[in-house]
Amino acid sequence: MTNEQLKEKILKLNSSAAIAEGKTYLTVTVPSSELYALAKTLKESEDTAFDYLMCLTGVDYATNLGVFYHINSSKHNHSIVLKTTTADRENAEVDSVYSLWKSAEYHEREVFDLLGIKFKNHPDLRRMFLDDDWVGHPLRKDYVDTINIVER
Amino acid sequence: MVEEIQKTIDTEEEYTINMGPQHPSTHGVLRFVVSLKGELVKNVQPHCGYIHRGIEKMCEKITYPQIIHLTDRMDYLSAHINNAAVCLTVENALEIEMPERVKYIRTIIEELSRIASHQLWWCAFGMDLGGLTCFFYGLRDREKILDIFEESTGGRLIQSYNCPGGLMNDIHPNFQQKVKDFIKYFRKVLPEYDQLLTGNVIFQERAKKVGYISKEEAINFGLTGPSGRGSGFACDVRKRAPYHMYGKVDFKEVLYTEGDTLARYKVRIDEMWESMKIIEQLIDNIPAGDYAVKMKPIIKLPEGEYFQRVESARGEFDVFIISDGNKNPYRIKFRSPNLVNLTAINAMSKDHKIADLVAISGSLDLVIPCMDR
Amino acid sequence: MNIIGYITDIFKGVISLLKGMKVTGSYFFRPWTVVTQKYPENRKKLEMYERMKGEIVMPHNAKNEHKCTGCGICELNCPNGSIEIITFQLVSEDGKKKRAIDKHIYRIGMCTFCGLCVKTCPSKALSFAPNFEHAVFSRERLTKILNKEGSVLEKGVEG
Amino acid sequence: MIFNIYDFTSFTQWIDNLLYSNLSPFWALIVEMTLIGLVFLLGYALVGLFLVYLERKVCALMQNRIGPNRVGPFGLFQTIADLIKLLLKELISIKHSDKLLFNIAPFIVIIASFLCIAAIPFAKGLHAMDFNIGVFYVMAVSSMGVVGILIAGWSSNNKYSLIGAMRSGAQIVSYELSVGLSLITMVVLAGSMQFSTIVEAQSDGWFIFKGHISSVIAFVIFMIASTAETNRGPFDLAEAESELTAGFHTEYSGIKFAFFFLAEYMNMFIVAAIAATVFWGGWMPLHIGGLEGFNNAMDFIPPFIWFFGKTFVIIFLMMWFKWTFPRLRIDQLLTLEWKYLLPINLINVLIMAFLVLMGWHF
Repeated sequence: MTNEQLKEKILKLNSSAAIAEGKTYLTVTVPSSELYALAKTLKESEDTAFDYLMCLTGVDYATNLGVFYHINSSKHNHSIVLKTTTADRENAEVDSVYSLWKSAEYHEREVFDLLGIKFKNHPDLRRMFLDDDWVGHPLRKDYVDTINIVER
Repeated sequence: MVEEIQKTIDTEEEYTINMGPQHPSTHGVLRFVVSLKGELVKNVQPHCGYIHRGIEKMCEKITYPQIIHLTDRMDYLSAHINNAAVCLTVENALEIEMPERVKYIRTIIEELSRIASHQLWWCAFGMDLGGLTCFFYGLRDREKILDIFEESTGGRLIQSYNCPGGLMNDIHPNFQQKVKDFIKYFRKVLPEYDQLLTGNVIFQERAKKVGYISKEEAINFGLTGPSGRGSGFACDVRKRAPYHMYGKVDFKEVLYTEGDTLARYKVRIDEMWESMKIIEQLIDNIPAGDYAVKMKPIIKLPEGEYFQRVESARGEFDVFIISDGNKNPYRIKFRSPNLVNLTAINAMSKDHKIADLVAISGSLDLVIPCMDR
Repeated sequence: MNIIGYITDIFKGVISLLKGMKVTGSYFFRPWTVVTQKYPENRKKLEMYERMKGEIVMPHNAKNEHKCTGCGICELNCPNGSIEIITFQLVSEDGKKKRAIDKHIYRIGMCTFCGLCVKTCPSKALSFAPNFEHAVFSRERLTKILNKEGSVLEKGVEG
Repeated sequence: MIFNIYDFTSFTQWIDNLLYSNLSPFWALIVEMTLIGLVFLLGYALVGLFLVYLERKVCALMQNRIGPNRVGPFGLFQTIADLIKLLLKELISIKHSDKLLFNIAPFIVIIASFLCIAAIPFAKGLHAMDFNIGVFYVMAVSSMGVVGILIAGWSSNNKYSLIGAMRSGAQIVSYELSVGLSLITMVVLAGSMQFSTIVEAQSDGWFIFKGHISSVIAFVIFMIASTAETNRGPFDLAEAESELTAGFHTEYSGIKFAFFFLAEYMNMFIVAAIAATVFWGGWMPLHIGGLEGFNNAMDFIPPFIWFFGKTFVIIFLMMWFKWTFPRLRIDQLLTLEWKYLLPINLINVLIMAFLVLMGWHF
């Protein structure tokens, strides 16, 4: 499907989605509560068939936290970007897409580890790279470490 | 932590062992907490982060040309490909068209690093299975590629040859001849690899039907690169989203459908042949021209999100840059193929022997610094 | 079990094993194919590639002059802070004030050989040298001062 | 026969008479045993060290390397330097290990291999003990080594060691069978279990030629099974450094590790010596029935050169296996034994018995 067709299709599925044309991919912004449902339909419907999660990225936008999902269809070879944000920085929570794409398991653990976004229904959400007793989430913009991070 | 895990999985029959962080077959500091029942693997829990350096955090503080020396140190066995990914992202964001010469040289060196990486994988895989001699043959031939790199780029393992806007310097005048000599040599030596390991009945028995993963599962787990193509998942980014010269050269996407360790092995061996084919098509036709375009002294990406996929030696390597218009990225994410490939190891090695776990983790070709970043 | 299959299996297996032994055996009986070198002994004969990134040096000409103007671009571009430049004000004969380097400090222990300092230097004052034997017994010796004692800026290089 | 010029019987007899004429029988026996023990201990250490050097050099050449070349000419003294290093190393004791068993395990392994040498004929008359059940003795004693390995793995309090030891146990118990059966095939041909008789019987042609295809099969099976029994080559599952770090000797250091190491190489030597004796005629020169001139010429080469020459050729073969093949998995190892080697072996014994019965051998 081309980007235009995808745009139409997504607007039909979720009218509240904000769609921005990126350089190559469409970026679909949806509220975190609706993301899972949209992802599920996108994966399961025959003409989109987004069965391959390329990349899952967590971002700290200073005021809110965001998660990007780069998904691709191995059958049709079209890609799309899903984006969601949560304003709650203390208890940020997004639905896990592990049940759709198993490759999300480590991606989500990594995001939880470094950005502190919790994923609901993740089977094994614990720290990925850092120690279990580490305090804070290093990729957040307000993370301070006076010993190891040298500001220039 | 170990005690905790042990308590949850140690039943009367199962027991846990730690494979790693220091273990001969994890090629670095990866730790598997393996619960075994006799010799049968029941559960594998990988623990990463022993060389987590926080490259993504570091990148937020430095400029785009400086990122190159950090991506070098992620997947150090195919460092050039990672660099090219970052450079491509920056160049596409700035909408700069690279000169043909740069594209040619980048493609050739990328394929050379792919061969070098697969060679090292081959010898390490042979060593994992106990064939120590493979290790030296692989390294011997890899040395020839490293020599070519050293002559042109100045670095052997870590070249830092790419930079946003082209290459650091032009190729050495001997480059073309040396590459041609290497290909001639390697076409003669590669069949020896097959005689020594591929055809060997012990190896075949060790690799066949070990670590099976179906195509659907492979896609679901996001297995890319040779590991995914061994299951029949046509995930070669060089074909699916061509970059550099890959859209214009003729090569085959190697696909096997068996989905076992042997298939993943064969994909890599065949990919070496395909890489040589690509290089041969390009090496004689490198067009004259600049080796770099003039860039501004301080590179600032316009505000926005930029995503670039490349095919690294181990799978799909993605760079995702979110820019706020400054000279350094607001957020940069590297999608490491190794980390995603590792996801599947538990499903693959279930109910196999502990020796098979070694073979399976070897066949996924994990590079730990890339995984941990 | 198929008896013929059983026997052919054995023969095929043995032949595949012999093929492997042929490869290793052929190398065993050809000692001239040895590729390793005796390193410290062949030090004199070692030829390094001219572009090899061994260390960063500041080439000086015969009159003990270098090209570094002390602009500090390399210091800015270095991702690890391994370069530090200490400058002072030099008053030339006609009374103009000019910046000149006192010390170009290079910490090879922190250097990652990314080549950005060499690439961005406007007066091409730095270059790579193919020396690779950097092992020393104390960390202090990894800090090097690149400009030689008493060296001055080459004529014609503008800062 | 000319090869009697190299007969050591009179020499050993002379020493024996000398001792018995000057000392009381009890003391003479003690002195004799001590002498033989010392000679063997020295030979054991020397052969072991040389084998380590040889292995490193052989594998280096196969792998396009130079191999040891720093200590002494061609690195000949490298292993001696290694031995000194191992002697000086700290003996690490492990918490929660079974101290007694942990300490005696390396000795059991090394004693088992040491005992085997007693039965090997190095040349005519150069024989510590000419048992009339020599073959049986060697098989019985050599299988004792596995006890040491099992004890080492158990007492180390390390799961890797335990897995290694268990693998080793399973492996040796099953491959013992093939070693035994392939030797029995040759015993059927020789009609004796005494090593001296077996060697003498090969004076007109080695058994590997005499027994047609049947003895060739027995030889191949013996090579495979004995490589497995010495925990070497493609069958080094007990150590399996890429899976179990170092298997049963993970926790050993210093001289205790050296014992395991030395025992492994000596086991290889013993197995090769037995193969050389039983299949290739031991110290017996190459004789072809009927060609008197050729046989006489061959006799001028001293028998111990024949013996060591044959042994080292077989050792080279075993090294060649080790440095070419990948390692088997435990279930494949057992499959190979029980599904391939054992049935073939049993049929082979029958064929050999039939051949001997019909008198079709040479």
